[in-house]
Amino acid sequence: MPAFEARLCREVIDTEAARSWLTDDACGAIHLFCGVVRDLNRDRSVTRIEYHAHESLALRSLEKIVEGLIQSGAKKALAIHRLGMLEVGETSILLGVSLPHRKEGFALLERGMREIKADVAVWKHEHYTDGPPEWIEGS
Amino acid sequence: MPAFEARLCREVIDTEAARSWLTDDACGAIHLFCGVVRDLNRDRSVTRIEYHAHESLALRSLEKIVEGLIQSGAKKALAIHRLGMLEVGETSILLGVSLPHRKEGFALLERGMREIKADVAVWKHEHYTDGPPEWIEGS
Amino acid sequence: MDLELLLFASLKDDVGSPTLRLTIPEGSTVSTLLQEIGRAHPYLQEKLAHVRVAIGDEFADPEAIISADQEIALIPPVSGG
Amino acid sequence: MDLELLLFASLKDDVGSPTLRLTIPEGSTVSTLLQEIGRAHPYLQEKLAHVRVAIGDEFADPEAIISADQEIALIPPVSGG
Repeated sequence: MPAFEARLCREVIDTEAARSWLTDDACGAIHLFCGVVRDLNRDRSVTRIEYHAHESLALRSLEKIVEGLIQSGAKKALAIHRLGMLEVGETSILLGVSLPHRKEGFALLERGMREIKADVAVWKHEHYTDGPPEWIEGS
Repeated sequence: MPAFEARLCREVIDTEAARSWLTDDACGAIHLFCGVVRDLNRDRSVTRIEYHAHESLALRSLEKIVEGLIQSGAKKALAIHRLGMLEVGETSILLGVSLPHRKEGFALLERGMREIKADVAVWKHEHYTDGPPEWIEGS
Repeated sequence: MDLELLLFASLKDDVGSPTLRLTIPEGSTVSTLLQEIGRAHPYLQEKLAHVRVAIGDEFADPEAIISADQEIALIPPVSGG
Repeated sequence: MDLELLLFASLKDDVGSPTLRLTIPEGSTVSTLLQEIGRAHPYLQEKLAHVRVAIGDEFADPEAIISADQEIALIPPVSGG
């Protein structure tokens, strides 16, 4: 039974819970990608990032993207985008798919992340060690 | 500081613990692949799989593979292969890498899994709903 | 008709408010809306070239007709993920 | 020299033991070893075509010289992951 789910959340994203949601007796492959806040962007030292969204629009886009992954062969697909203030090292986006075999999964995750970066109405407000926070637009 | 680790284990593989091991302040991308026992193989209904290894040889191969991923650009790389009896839905292999950016990670994981399937001295002893267990050799 | 547009990211900071009020002719399209915003607020003009319009929870085509009872948002290039 | 080879997977079942004892000439190579096993145990011949030899924790080249104090294993096509 193909199944997909998209979520926006304000709590820490649990990788094991996501893997568990993706489990399917017919699937031998579970692929997970975590986008993580890092301490450097465009040569500036980042302390934390606040993620803002147009929530209904972002959620709808995220749903379409995971549904598209199902239509392209994933048995299950899950996307969770975190909002609010995140520290360095925390997961901002988790995208996962499960399939009978691993082969197609790598490209599906890559495509899903490209679509998320292009179309999901979320913006980073980056905080730095030096100077005031800035909006990041485009990636 | 690039870092890699290879493990053989007999306990359930915790995806969140693996993600946590892979965390690096300079990395914005964590890629994880879980190979999972599925309920069907070569048209036969599988109940569980016992994984056997030439342990020192398998561990050495696994180490070389994750070290190779570091040499190709991963900042951290982790491979855990489980041994012993596994139920349907359980992770038999976890491979993970972290990198500053996600782009190269998909291909690195794909290559690492191909190398694991080719060179790590582990064999499946598959148990079925009908008939005695069989060794799987080659994949 | 009178609209109250939702603003995000730097647009919200530029305008100094999470919304922007604007009056446009009945039956205007999305592309007309963007032109009207640029005319009313010339300092936004440069950014508007890269802004998409969302109606409700969908991105809208430039030819889509605006109606006043919809939630309309200006979407600068996104940076999530 | 006398060897005790480690066996895995179906080879272990075929032989009915986790090890196989064999005597080969001093200075034999890995490929000679495989030939000698086939000669001593013809029923293994077909499988040996797909078997790799490991010495210690490394796969060995066909020209590598065998010595009796090493751990030598016969590795059928693997199926882990």
